[in-house]
Amino acid sequence: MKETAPNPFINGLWRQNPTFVQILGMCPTLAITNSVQNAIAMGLATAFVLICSNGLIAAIRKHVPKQVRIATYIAIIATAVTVTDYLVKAISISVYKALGPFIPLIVANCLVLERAEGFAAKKPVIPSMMDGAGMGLGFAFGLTCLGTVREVLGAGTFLGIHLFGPNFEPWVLFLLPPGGFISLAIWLLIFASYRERKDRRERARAALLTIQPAEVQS
Amino acid sequence: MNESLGHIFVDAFLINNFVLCVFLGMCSFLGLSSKVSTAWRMGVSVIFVITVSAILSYGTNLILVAFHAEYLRLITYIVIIAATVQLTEMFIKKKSPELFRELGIYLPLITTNCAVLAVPLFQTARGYNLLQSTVFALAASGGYCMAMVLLALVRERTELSDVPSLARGTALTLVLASILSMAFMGFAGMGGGG
Amino acid sequence: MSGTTIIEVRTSPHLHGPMTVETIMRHVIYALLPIAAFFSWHFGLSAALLLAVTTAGCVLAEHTACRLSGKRSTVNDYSAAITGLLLGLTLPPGLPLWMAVVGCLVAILPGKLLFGGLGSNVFNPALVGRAFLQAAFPVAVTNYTPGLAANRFVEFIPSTWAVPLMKPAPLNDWLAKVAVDGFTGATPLAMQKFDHIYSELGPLLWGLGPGSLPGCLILLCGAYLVVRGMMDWRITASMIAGAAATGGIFHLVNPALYPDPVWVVFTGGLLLGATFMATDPVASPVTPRGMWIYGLLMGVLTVLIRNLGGLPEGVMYAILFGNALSPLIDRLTPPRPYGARKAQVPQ
Amino acid sequence: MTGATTKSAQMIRFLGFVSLLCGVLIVGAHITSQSRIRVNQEEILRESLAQLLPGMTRQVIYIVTPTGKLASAASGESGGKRIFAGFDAGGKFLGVVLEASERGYADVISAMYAYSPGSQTITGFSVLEMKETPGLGNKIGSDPDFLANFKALDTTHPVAAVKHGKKTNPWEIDAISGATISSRAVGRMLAASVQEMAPIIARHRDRIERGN
Amino acid sequence: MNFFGAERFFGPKRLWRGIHVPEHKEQTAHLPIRRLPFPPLLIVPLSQHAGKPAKAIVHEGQEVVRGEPIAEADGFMSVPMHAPATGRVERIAPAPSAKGELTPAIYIRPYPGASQEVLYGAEQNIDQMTPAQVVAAVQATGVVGLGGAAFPTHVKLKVPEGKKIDTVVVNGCECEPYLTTDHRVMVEYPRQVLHGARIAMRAVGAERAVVGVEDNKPDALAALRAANGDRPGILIEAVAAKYPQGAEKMLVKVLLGREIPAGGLPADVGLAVFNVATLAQIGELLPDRQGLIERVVTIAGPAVSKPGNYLIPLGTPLRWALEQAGCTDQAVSVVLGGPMMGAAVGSFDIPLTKGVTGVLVLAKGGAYGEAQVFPCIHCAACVNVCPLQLDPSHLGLLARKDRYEEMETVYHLNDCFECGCCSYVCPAHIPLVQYFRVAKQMNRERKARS
Amino acid sequence: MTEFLIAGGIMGAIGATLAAVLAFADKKLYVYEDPRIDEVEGLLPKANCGACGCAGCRAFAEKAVKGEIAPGKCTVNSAEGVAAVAALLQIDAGTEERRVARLACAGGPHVARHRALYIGLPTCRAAALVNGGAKGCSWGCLGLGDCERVCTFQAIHMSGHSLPVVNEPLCTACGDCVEVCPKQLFSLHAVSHRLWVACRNMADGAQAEADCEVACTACGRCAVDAPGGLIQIVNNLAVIDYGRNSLASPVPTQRCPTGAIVWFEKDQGPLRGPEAKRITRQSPLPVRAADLPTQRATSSYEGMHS
Ligand SMILES: Cc1cc2nc3c(=O)[nH]c(=O)nc-3n(C[C@H](O)[C@H](O)[C@H](O)COP(=O)(O)O)c2cc1C
Ligand SMILES: Cc1cc2nc3c(=O)[nH]c(=O)nc-3n(C[C@H](O)[C@H](O)[C@H](O)COP(=O)(O)O)c2cc1C
Ligand SMILES: Cc1cc2nc3c(=O)[nH]c(=O)nc-3n(C[C@H](O)[C@H](O)[C@H](O)COP(=O)(O)O)c2cc1C
Ligand SMILES: Cc1cc2nc3c(=O)[nH]c(=O)nc-3n(C[C@H](O)[C@H](O)[C@H](O)CO)c2cc1C
Ligand code: SF4
Ligand code: SF4
Ligand code: SF4
Ligand code: SF4
Ligand code: FES
Repeated sequence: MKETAPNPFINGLWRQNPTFVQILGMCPTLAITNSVQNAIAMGLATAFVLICSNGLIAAIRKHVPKQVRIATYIAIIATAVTVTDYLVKAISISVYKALGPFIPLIVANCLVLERAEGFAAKKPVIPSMMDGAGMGLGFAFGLTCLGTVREVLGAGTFLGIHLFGPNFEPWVLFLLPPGGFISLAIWLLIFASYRERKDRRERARAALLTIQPAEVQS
Repeated sequence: MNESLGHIFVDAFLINNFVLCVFLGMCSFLGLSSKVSTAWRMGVSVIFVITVSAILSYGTNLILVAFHAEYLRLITYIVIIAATVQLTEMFIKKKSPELFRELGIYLPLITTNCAVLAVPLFQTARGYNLLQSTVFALAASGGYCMAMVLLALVRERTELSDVPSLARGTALTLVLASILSMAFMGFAGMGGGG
Repeated sequence: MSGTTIIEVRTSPHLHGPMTVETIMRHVIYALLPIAAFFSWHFGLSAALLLAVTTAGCVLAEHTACRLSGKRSTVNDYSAAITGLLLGLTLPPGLPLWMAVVGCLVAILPGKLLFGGLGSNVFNPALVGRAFLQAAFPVAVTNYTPGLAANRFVEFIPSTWAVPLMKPAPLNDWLAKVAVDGFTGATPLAMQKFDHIYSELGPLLWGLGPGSLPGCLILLCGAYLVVRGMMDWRITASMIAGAAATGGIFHLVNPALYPDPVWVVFTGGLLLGATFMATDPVASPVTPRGMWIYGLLMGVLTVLIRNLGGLPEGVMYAILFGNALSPLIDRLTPPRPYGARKAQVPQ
Repeated sequence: MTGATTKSAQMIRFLGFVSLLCGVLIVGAHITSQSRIRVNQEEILRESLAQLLPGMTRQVIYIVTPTGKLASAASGESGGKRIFAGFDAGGKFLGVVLEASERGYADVISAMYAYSPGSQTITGFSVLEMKETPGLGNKIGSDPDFLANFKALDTTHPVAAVKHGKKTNPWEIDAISGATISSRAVGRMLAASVQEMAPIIARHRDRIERGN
Repeated sequence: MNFFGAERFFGPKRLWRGIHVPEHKEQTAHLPIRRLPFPPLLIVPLSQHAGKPAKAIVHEGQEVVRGEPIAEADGFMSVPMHAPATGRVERIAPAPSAKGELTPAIYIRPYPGASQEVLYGAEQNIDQMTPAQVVAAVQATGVVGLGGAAFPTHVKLKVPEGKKIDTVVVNGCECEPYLTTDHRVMVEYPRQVLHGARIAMRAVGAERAVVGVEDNKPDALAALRAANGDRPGILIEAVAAKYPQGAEKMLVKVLLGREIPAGGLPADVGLAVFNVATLAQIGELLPDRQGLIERVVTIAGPAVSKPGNYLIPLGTPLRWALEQAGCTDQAVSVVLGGPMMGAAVGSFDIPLTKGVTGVLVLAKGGAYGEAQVFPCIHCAACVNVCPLQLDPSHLGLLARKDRYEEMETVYHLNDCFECGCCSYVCPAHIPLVQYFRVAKQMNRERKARS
Repeated sequence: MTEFLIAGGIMGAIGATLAAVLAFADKKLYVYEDPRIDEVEGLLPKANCGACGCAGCRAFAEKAVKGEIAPGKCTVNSAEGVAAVAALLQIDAGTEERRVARLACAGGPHVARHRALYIGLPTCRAAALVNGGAKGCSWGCLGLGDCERVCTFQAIHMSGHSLPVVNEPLCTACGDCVEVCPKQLFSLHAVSHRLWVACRNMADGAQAEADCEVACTACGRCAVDAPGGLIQIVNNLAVIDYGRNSLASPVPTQRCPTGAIVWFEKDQGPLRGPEAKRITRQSPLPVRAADLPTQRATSSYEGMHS
């Protein structure tokens, strides 16, 4: 563990991306990404919750007794989620319908509690909110990536716009549960191959730098 | 709707399996399924927590309805779950330190397992009575446990082979999960028309 | 020679039996060829082309993927060709070729190579490919054209040549031209399930229904492999038995709704599945008792899905489910080692 | 920071206080958003009714009591099946809209349909909620050919879905090819709903058409 | 094909699992046993048996007479050595062994023209001896299991405390391909075999003996039956030829329907099992109080020009034996023992010892390890043939991933007796037995460490 | 307003009840666990290598907190890490001298002969079970890299001459390679043990030299050149008494004719003396043609053992 404190915002957005690196908050990631629009909405809703809950928890972090820590965090998160729930309902019923039962489930989204415990419980309010924003947007980014694959292949559209003309044969699978798994697998494979290539380059460079103890000279 | 108990069970256990068809409890499904023993223990803990909290939430919901305070559902459910989990954790820690050593790290994760929260929410939305709720909770959590164990079994098998380094880890797990989920599509429509 | 002989040391045994993976796989292909020939004869040019494309597609996919990842190509073990042939045999003959190619890629890449190649895959690759296609293009994959069409050797089914990524053109005109009167595009199973119309059983034994394969021929080809000791008959037998028994029970309960056991066994993909796909050694248990349980389970599941589920055919899902369970079955049915029983001292 | 050092009373006070705060916050959000949500919901309802009954500007909602009586929704009665009667700008009765649901391929399909008590035909159909397979079963909500079945679907005979291209009678629904199961579910749903509701509507036809 | 094992109900008693291997016995089965001349230098290792090595009782430069003890047993789990030829002890020094390590040995240079006659020994009357005395007398002969394991025979003759042995099982199966030593011993020395069996019965207090002979050796069966006449107590039974019928666990199961418990001994089910050659040596040596100084070794294989059964003095260097039997220039590999279980040697300077049943010279082609190795395809061929009903398939997969402990605790690795059936049938040519040997060794070492 | 009251009431009640239950449970079910265990574990490298002799890092943390093991026993941890653990527990770090794995063989196939061709599993363990591994020298490295495979820290790599080379900075002295090598060629040594005999061959000089060109021929020169009994010849092999390591210097390597004794110079690896044979051969020696006694060969017995 390197202790260089990275910018919490960038950290969540990329380095510790919740979807692709931490593999957290998988339920909405897989369930709400069969269209880009839903993915973005869900991502933003989660980001909103994260910012609120991180901020609130950071604010009271010094007063929380250890035994009721989790219960307190959960209560605060649940409040933020309920508020979000009403907010979404008030803004657009159709978006609310698409997100279905998954808005209440943001409460149980591992990502939110993980950030509460892992960051907001230890850091001041502003960085915590930054972290919430970074993680939330990183999450939204992940969802959008996934939603793109699924919508483009599964329906031939992007944000509802037809890409391939009316004769496109949609790959229904991508809108179904297996498609969610596969799309995420595709993204992870892409990132893994990118990382592998980078690693290989770095290792090659490191090999040049380290002094190899010479084999018994002949 | 007046669904029969058998139907509720088959539906939540197979057809709309929480994990493979509805995407609930994903994080632990992907994260804790590398060993069968772990998956099984997590599955059983979840069955326990879900069933207890489903019954408790059923009662709570009655109170909330009586006070016309339905908007407090979410927060009360989750707080109940968190408390159930924490009590379970303390209890196991006291009574069986070995089991705690095995389960310790997973127990807190149950709080943030969407499947656990989804059960009370769904049962309320569908208007199940107490018996239906209990069956539903058992079926949903049993389905979770089954999916966990199935995935763990196939993952353990892949451990004996030479998976390309590229796919090792979550990507392979996801591919396995997607094939399992395709296999579960065969159950779709069971109990439906036809 | 004598002065330079290099002595070799190996571990025992110093002899080896005649069987190799490559011969087994080659003979499986031999056993599949008559079925492929029948398929091509029955449905004509399009079917033959479909089989050629799936076989070549799988082999090429494996070869290319191995090469790209810098490994020795593993197509010489013939297993990719089997995957291709079986995938082709489970698809409707008029399937657009581009979809068939997608199926090959899925079967070989995530279905096989991602797990580490031959022997490592948990699920039957051909069925992974087929399940993917069925879920991605459910209409195209269940759209059967009539067999024995008069012009089948001179004309392709138009949907075969659909433009990649695009829908195949509707077949109505073509069907009107070739079809025997009253052709609905439904397989005998679908007609039975949705309309409770039973096709005559006789032609089905010889695979003359739409979307059917010749049951008797498949059994013969399977018997060849069993006799050569290249295939385990226990899975096939128990799967057929499981399906027949379950089908029988359903039939007894409601003969009007559920077909009799012979019909259950000889329609749809059950025999092909039981003979060639459930027996895929890689994805099936190795213990003797495990094989029985595995087969029975898949047979029962096939009929349950057929009779209770939303789909007319359940073999594919049953086998995939069986594949998922086979590690568990292996674990629960270890052979009893010699001497594990308590000593029985006769004194 | 070990367990014994924290006073129980402190814990209780703290959690109680936080919960109280949360409760208050939630109620605040609930109350402030409630009116807006209700407006939204009504808007949606009107839109979907207007879709089924083109030209509709005003609706009256009735509730069928368990005893088979008709009550106005305004009377506070709740729990029974709802009947929406639609009227155009000129106050002319356009027909009623009914809700129905049935188990489809994947899960329950719930839908609304427009029914004309005069001609005893179904004149429109729209899906409220379903989990049918996208691209297949979910065409029951969007496929123009399928929706064309409901221009004037005869209900004097039990409604039923038949395979695509096999429709011969006015009470038959031409199924979507590849989604026969979902189409049949729609058929069953309508048949059952009409069988239940048509007599009630017939009984109270005058009142409904008057709109009070 | 095993159709429900139906074949078990027909013909002679038969092993259910196991395999049919081409026998190749025709090369030597008809050839009478011939003596091999003394080599210029004999190397007698002090450890030719399972158990503690013997202790040399001669010194460098000492003259020894053929048959004279040259090393004494070091405790009960040990046997003495006797001089295989009359000559002079040249030195006592480490010598290469079949295992690859150097082990202490007595080098004896026979006098040129030394006689093959054994002049050493004294008569003793076995009928007067108590079982304990028989055991001691057998130990003094230095006889160990000649079936391959070289386990000291007198240890087996001593009935463990609290056990009772009702039957002596005589193992005349010789199921390994190529080998015909037991076959020739039965044909040429049936009297000694039976005599040895009676001595063994006396020692363990058994009422009966059963001789199991594979039905591919009708002449051996006939010879034994003729020699036995109708004297009661010894039963001579044919069993169907199948590998590894000769393994004692298989033999007692097929002959008597008893299963030796895992990790147990034949004595646990009231049995003692001896190889025919072992008993023949006891029957031959015991009355004259002589020591084991030679044994019959089959020298055969595709690359041997003068195959046969040779009576070789123990300690004969492999090189000498091969020179006498002659190798063709096809030879690439030399194996001590049968092709299924024997060990390849990397040096010709090793001596032939009490446990060597055969020397095979294999030619290029047809040998194991030539074809491409594929991954395990889970074909279950190995599971179907494993005579001990293990799961070699999973064992092999686990071994590949170094999961040795699991192999032992879950998959009964230690029951495997390395018969090689699984490797033989594996279409993927996976060296299963080799994996298992490594795994067993790793487990042993791990246990020793902790 | 009633809504606010109701909500506040319900939530406050629920919160207080739960807190009460938890508080009660906390009293009844509390199990004391030293919080420092977690903190120590957090400071450990989590390699779970077992080099410290404990079953994993958690076990080490438990022992460390109980004072049963010194923080420095974790050789994998960085110096700062060790210091941090020590500071946390307010005890002495108890660092011991770093140890590394040393290989007692230098006979790659370019200098050491094989007497036969081994065909089988490409692991040293498996090869060693087949007639000792087909190498001429039965003590020598089989070169199939079991040690490279087991080293969790990638501290070993097989050189071009199929000999393992230890990358000392990476080696944590976990001992895995020591356990796996079938020829027991690895041992863990303090880095200050710089004089090293890279050979185990116990055959007499001539045989040793015939088997391997860099074998210790037991000529005894190093023993003579080393002060105070530092080196002795035991069983045809030079043996260093590390109890007298303070006497060690590169001197004993100077006259070694085969270069079997070497001096580890920091960052330069093992160095041979100037008298050591220069071996320029890169390719493997041919497997010694097996003089398999064929039919035509006359007795080749004479002189089999010199
Ligand atoms: C992945 C998948 C999804 C399906 N979804 C639906 C569906 O939503 N609605 C439906 O009626 N049938 C669905 N089916 C069932 C088949 O398409 C079924 O064969 C079809 O309904 C029969 O209609 P047909 O006779 O017009 O082909 C689905 C099948 C698959 C494989
Ligand atoms: C460690 C060990 C101990 C044995 N102890 C006895 C014994 O006490 N009594 C006995 O009759 N046989 C004993 N045996 C002999 C075995 O039963 C068996 O006959 C011998 O190992 C040779 O069998 P094999 O050639 O099938 O491997 C022992 C064998 C081993 C390996
Ligand atoms: C796989 C296997 C095959 C064996 N085959 C024979 C055989 O053919 N003949 C034989 O006498 N012993 C054979 N043995 C050894 C016997 O198990 C048993 O050790 C022997 O008969 C005991 O007699 P002994 O101690 O006198 O040698 C075999 C052992 C094994 C493990
Ligand atoms: C009897 C037998 C049946 C087989 N069945 C299949 C099959 O159904 N699908 C398939 O992809 N490969 C099949 N194979 C080929 C091979 O085992 C398969 O490609 C492996 O799963 C690849 O690892 C079969 C091979 C044999 C010997
Ligand atoms: S596992 Fe052992 S006992 Fe079984 S067949 Fe293989 S070598 Fe023989
Ligand atoms: S015989 Fe070989 S390929 Fe077949 S299961 Fe056994 S180890 Fe695997
Ligand atoms: S040092 Fe040992 S383990 Fe390493 S390659 Fe040499 S023989 Fe193998
Ligand atoms: S395996 Fe050997 S080289 Fe690698 S770290 Fe452990 S002791 Fe060092
Ligand atoms: S988001 Fe559902 S379990 Fe993590």
